[in-house]
Amino acid sequence: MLAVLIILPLLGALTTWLIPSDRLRPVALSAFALGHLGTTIQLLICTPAESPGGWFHLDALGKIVLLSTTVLFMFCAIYSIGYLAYRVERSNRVFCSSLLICLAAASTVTITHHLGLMWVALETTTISMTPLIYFKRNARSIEATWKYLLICSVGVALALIGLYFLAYATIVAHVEPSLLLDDLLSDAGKLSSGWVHAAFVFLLVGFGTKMGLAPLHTWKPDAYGESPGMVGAMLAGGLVNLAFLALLRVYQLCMATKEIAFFQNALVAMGLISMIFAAIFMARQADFKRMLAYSSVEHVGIMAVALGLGGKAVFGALFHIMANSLTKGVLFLSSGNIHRSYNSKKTDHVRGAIRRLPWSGSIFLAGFIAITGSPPFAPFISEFTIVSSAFIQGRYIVASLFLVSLGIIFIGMALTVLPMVMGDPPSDSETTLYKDTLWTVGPPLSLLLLIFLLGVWIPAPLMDILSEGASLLEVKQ
Amino acid sequence: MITIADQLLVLVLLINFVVLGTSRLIFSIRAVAVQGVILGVLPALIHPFSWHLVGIISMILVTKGVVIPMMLSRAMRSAEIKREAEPYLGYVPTLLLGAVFTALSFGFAGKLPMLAEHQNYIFVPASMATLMAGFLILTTRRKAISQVIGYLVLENGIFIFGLLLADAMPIMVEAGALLDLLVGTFVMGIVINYISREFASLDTSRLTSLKEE
Amino acid sequence: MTNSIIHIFLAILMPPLLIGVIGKTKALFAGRTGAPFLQPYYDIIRLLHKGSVFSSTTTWIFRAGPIVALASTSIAALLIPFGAHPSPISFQGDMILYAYLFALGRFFTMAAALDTGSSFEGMGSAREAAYSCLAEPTLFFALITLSRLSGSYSLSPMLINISFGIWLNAGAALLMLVGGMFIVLLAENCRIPFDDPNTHLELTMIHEVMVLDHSGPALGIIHYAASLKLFVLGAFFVHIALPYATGNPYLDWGLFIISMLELAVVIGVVESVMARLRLIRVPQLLVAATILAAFSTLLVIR
Amino acid sequence: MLCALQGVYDPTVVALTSAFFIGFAGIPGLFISKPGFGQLLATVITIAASLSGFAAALVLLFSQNTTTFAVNWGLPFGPCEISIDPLSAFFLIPVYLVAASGSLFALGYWPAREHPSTEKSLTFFYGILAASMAVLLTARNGVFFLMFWEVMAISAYFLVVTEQSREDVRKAGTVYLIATHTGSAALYALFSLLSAESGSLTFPVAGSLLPYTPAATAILLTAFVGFGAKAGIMPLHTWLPQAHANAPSHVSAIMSGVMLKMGLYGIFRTLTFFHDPPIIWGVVLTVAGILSALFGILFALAQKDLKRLLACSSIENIGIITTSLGVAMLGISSNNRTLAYLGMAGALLHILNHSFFKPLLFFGSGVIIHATGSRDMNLMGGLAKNMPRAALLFLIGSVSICGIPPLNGFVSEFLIYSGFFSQIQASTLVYLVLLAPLLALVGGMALIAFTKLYSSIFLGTPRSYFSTAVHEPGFTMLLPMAFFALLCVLIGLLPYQALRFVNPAINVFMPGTAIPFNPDGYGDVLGKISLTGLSLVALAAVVTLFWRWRMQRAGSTTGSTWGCGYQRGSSRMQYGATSFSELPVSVFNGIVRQDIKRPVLSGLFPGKSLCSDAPTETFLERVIAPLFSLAGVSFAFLRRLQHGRMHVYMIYIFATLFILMLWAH
Repeated sequence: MLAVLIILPLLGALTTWLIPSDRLRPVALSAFALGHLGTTIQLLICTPAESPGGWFHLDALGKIVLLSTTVLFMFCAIYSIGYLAYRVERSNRVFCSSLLICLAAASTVTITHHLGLMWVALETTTISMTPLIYFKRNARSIEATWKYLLICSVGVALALIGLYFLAYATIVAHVEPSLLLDDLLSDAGKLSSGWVHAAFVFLLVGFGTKMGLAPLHTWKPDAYGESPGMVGAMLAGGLVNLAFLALLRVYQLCMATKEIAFFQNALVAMGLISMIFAAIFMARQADFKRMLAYSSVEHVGIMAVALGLGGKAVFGALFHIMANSLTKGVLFLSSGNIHRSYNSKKTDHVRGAIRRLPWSGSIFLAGFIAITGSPPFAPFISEFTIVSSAFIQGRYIVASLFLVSLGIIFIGMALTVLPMVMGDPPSDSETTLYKDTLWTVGPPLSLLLLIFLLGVWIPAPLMDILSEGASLLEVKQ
Repeated sequence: MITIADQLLVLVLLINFVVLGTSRLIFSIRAVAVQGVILGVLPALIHPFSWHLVGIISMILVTKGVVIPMMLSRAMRSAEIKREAEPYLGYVPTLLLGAVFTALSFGFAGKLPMLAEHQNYIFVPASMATLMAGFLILTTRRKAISQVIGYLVLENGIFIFGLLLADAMPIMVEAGALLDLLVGTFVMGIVINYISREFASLDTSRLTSLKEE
Repeated sequence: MTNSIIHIFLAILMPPLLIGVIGKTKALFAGRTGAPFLQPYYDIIRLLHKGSVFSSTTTWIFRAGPIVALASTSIAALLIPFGAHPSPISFQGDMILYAYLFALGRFFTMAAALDTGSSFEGMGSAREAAYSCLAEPTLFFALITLSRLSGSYSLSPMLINISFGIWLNAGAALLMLVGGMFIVLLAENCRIPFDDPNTHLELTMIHEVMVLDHSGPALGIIHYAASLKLFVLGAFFVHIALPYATGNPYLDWGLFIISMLELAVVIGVVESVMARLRLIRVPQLLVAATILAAFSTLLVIR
Repeated sequence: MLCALQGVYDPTVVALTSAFFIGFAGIPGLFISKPGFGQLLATVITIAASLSGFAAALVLLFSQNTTTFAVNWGLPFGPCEISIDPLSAFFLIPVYLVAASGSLFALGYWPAREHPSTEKSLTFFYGILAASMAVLLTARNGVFFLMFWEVMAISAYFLVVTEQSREDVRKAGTVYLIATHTGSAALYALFSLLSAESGSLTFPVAGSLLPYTPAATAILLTAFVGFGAKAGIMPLHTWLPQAHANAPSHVSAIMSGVMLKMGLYGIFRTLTFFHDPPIIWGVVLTVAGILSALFGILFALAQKDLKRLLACSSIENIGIITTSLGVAMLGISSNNRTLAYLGMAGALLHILNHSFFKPLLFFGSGVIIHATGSRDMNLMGGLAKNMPRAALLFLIGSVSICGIPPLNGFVSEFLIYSGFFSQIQASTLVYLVLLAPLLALVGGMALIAFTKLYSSIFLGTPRSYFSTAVHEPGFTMLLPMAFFALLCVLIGLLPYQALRFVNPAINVFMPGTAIPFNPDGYGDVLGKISLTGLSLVALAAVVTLFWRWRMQRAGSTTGSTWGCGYQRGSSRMQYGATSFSELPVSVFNGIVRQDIKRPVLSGLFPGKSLCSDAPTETFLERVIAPLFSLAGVSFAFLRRLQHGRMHVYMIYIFATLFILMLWAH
């Protein structure tokens, strides 16, 4: 059953590659996305046992990431029907196929317990996203693609050497050499601390680069800024979570080796640095897609801080995976619409979006309110959990820095977003073909409703999964 | 056999310095190709024979020895460049840094506990030193091609370490990892060609329009 | 009851007399015979019999000005004790009402002046606003000092409490208070050196310029209210400065009347020997008064 | 009728249901395309729901026992408790009253026919704002509270930017949103700290927390910043004048009359959690309060925009309330029940008063803006002739807000003064009395500010052409004003009755005895105030009759204002708003300024030239703006880290690797 999660998108990739019509392909993409979502839900309801050999196991952490990825993917796919209708000038064959390959790889990351395989799948997602970033085929997008590819590749390569260190540590410790998570967890106590430490550092830097923790985030603004809105959504809401899942696995290992304190502190430090960086870069941002990229840096920072804090904050981190990816979907999809309508992503040109695009503009504004942690949206729940946990643990400095950077980020983002959406559109702005339609507005709107719903009510089954995930990451003294 | 492997690793280290010290791109490309071929042969020396192994080795030899060098030289020709004109850091300092990093690598490896049978060989330091050499090339060179070369060297460093792990890594995963790295390099080659078409140059200092004002 | 009736009787009848005494004093200083003491009464009665002229720009606010000014001052007159006799209405905190009643009158007087749309009257009310605002804290410092000395915060006990004994104990404080309060008394009643009730040179006036457009009965009411205000504030001042008391109720009434007349004479003397201050000096003098009063407060509460 | 209601329904449920209806009153309108009907429907629903909610609030205010509902919601923050104790019920009163009257006012002020593009969102968010305030008062769980707090803050933002086509409106909205969100960040910390102290996010039981711990200080500090920013206590007030000035007037009314009070409610509520508050808390509140009052009124004095003046005066009034609360805390700390009672009663009654006269004045400003289309007082004048009824109602508001007898503002200030003076015999607390002259100064300046406001708008002759065509507003606009004016007069004349509404809320602060401090002693005093107030009215009537009689005898004529001999006087020569306050403002030069740009005239026949003036916002311009530009410069410097050169990005990665390696070993 788990295999379906991988095979179905691969099949989809093949199908979309074979479909000749540009118009039909996004529909097929959506169909496969729906199928994937259905399979996921089916798997969440009755989860299969661990596969023989322990290579595949859908545990609670995987479920959270899988669910948020597939939901976001589904809405992005539906959005692509409307979006690609505006980009008829070029074939979307590679676009659709790459997306589905990426989905297959992403599913693999979430269900595997073999760290090596996880790494392979993660690198596959990196590579499969490359053509998507280059979708616009201009000088800027090639530059972004180049930076994305090289920096992420180097980062992920460092993660690979981290994994090698880990594997070597098992050899040195004379236990069964393995990169299976469960084996490592059970043997963790015996591993040599020197190698393990080195491994953790390399893994943190490697996956941190992929995730975009500052100062390893440098590819993010370029890649998010130059790729189409829905690709940005997938990058910020999907790929980031996969890297975070990888970090969660490392975290599990750290707990088992009792070397958690260093890793936690490093996470808190890098998380806070990311938030502060994001705060600095978001103020007076002239390009709203780059602003969203920095917002993504901020939110991976939040997740890192939460994970580093431990305790109840871990629950917040897990919920934030979901909240962040869905909210990023809202923001990137609606910003994509605004971009299409104004044919510019400069905040100087985009004015009065609510007047010009009542739906997209309002959704974008609501998304901004949501992402900055205002109730009644889901990110509020996670962010508040994290802050309160920090205070309860008595880590006042961390909590204050956290709040201060949230405050600066809000100011910076408000000063960028509010002029964009409020007021009257400039009279001299370019007229474009774009109009809000059900296909382009429906997906972000649905995502918005979803984060609203999660902001006021977390369904019991989801709550169970989250609590189970949090218990997996509970530091036992 | 493993002793021969050790000798070959010394060669790999020397190639690092060659790449660090040369300004002619075509020379670097060939040097890295040679490095790739040497590394491709190494598994045969330390692992027992299997058909998987043959497959992997031939894959490595074909991609690292032939495909990637060809792609890079084509990009080089189409962009009409021959040498790395003005690196961010001169060749002599780069070489010196390379030497320092190599020394550090030996120090780093000495600090970590080794398996007894690996104790006398230079796998770990060679891996680290190659990694660092790759890093140096990535950070000091201006041309996109040089950066790909840097990435290749970095990847070779990782590969050396992977040789120690024959038992831990299932061959499938090992192959998958390798494939990914190769595909990555391959895609980079494609992107390089796009860059040279778009900018008529492979100078990455041109690729700085995406920044904060 | 008798005392209350005398109190109301005095409050109604006596105020214009003070104006008359001041006028007479000033005349004597100037070497003139001067108008009779009762001249202000004649003036008011004459004005009440005159017809009125209303500016076409004004509204009912213009007419409400004199009425409210008179009504609020009259109520204030019921709150203040005269001489050694408690006031008809007295309760804890009545001095706050006392202070704020003047504010009520001021609000309407200023509004009435501004209602005419004349730039001169606007100027007058702007000045009135600024100066009376600066005078406000002085009054409150005085109230604090008195209330600390007497232990009560109602006007009647706190003012009747002042005696020569207290002067002996807290002489410095009371002296400063007298100084400060005298300045406020002059400022609030628009006397020299703050204002000159006799000139009609608009640029230098405050109160007089505000009532330029009132005529007939309205002007009569205003004059009467102004004299009542002098009387009421004067009674407050007289309590501090001249705390005579005999114990005999009728003698005390007499003493009170004499003290008030003394005050009128003093004001007349001051007006005769001093010149009007330049307008920009006025705030400085008022702040000086506040500082005096504040010092006296600090002396008694430390 | 109230009792019957109590028998059948639980009043808490009624209050919440009313809030629900108010919140969704604007929704039908979103789907009704015919302009006006949706607005009318929303008004009807709001008024009906407000009346029932008001009744429920009254029942709850006077009921002895409080019902608590524990709702099991789907969020991981413990059970969500909802209850309305007398303190909440007290704050609910203005919520419902102002919501209903504002909604009625909007019918005339912002009719759908004239504002088709903005009316719908305005009506919708207005309902949301009112409802969220009602709900947050019932919250007993930190997160539930925060949620509605944010809903309130954000809906207020959308109300402020109703006229978003205008640049200054957008700017005001942005500043507001930033300020409120910064405050919310402090509240995140507050509720986190509270939950760390008490173990759950449910509000701690009154008097259950220890005050002498560092955590308690942090709690109070965050509460002060978070709630103080909403209430507009100095120096957290910067958003307030612009936001209130630029919102539609009925929105300003509910923001100023009610929303600011939510900040105060937060401070009140936080204080109930502690027993034995230390002296320093009272001192801090008192000092912050009196400074707010002084600077607030000083800023008000310098304004020429009528709504900004009103907004600054809100800062002043909030300052007075905070001072009084500080006095009450000092009373509680020193176990002085009289002081505590007087401070608390003064604070709460002033809250009630301010939520009556401030909406009245903002409604009035709405009437003025509706009629003239401007907010600049320097351009107005003479409106009283064209709209006598509105002028009368506005006058009542102006007199009330100055704290002048016989209206309601005086009563609360009287209680506060009584608090100061009640400690005249004490040894340390006597220094409290030094606040009296300061408050008197505040009162004096308020008098100038509101004389200026009232006179320059309603009196004299029109200074600009548009003021001549104005007319009396319709009854939908006059009725709400008249309602609040009536309340002001009633409280002013019958203060003892007003105090009965305040006493139950004071109970919350002084638990232990059922009726803590029977204000019998003050019943007498307040009775005397009633007496003097009534006799003042009677005396004024007598004088009026007397004058009438004299005038009938002597006759009267009409002429023009005496121009002191000058024949060509124009309405522009009148003392305007700026010139009226020039002298008092110049006394405080440095703290606040009216920057007057005078033209330089030369030659015998100088040509046309312009004289302009603008009040300066000292704090915003001297502190906040430089801070922001400093941050901007330093951020711009740091932003160079993202320079686009990839080889340096690589160095970042390896540097991180090295640093972490060094840290790890």
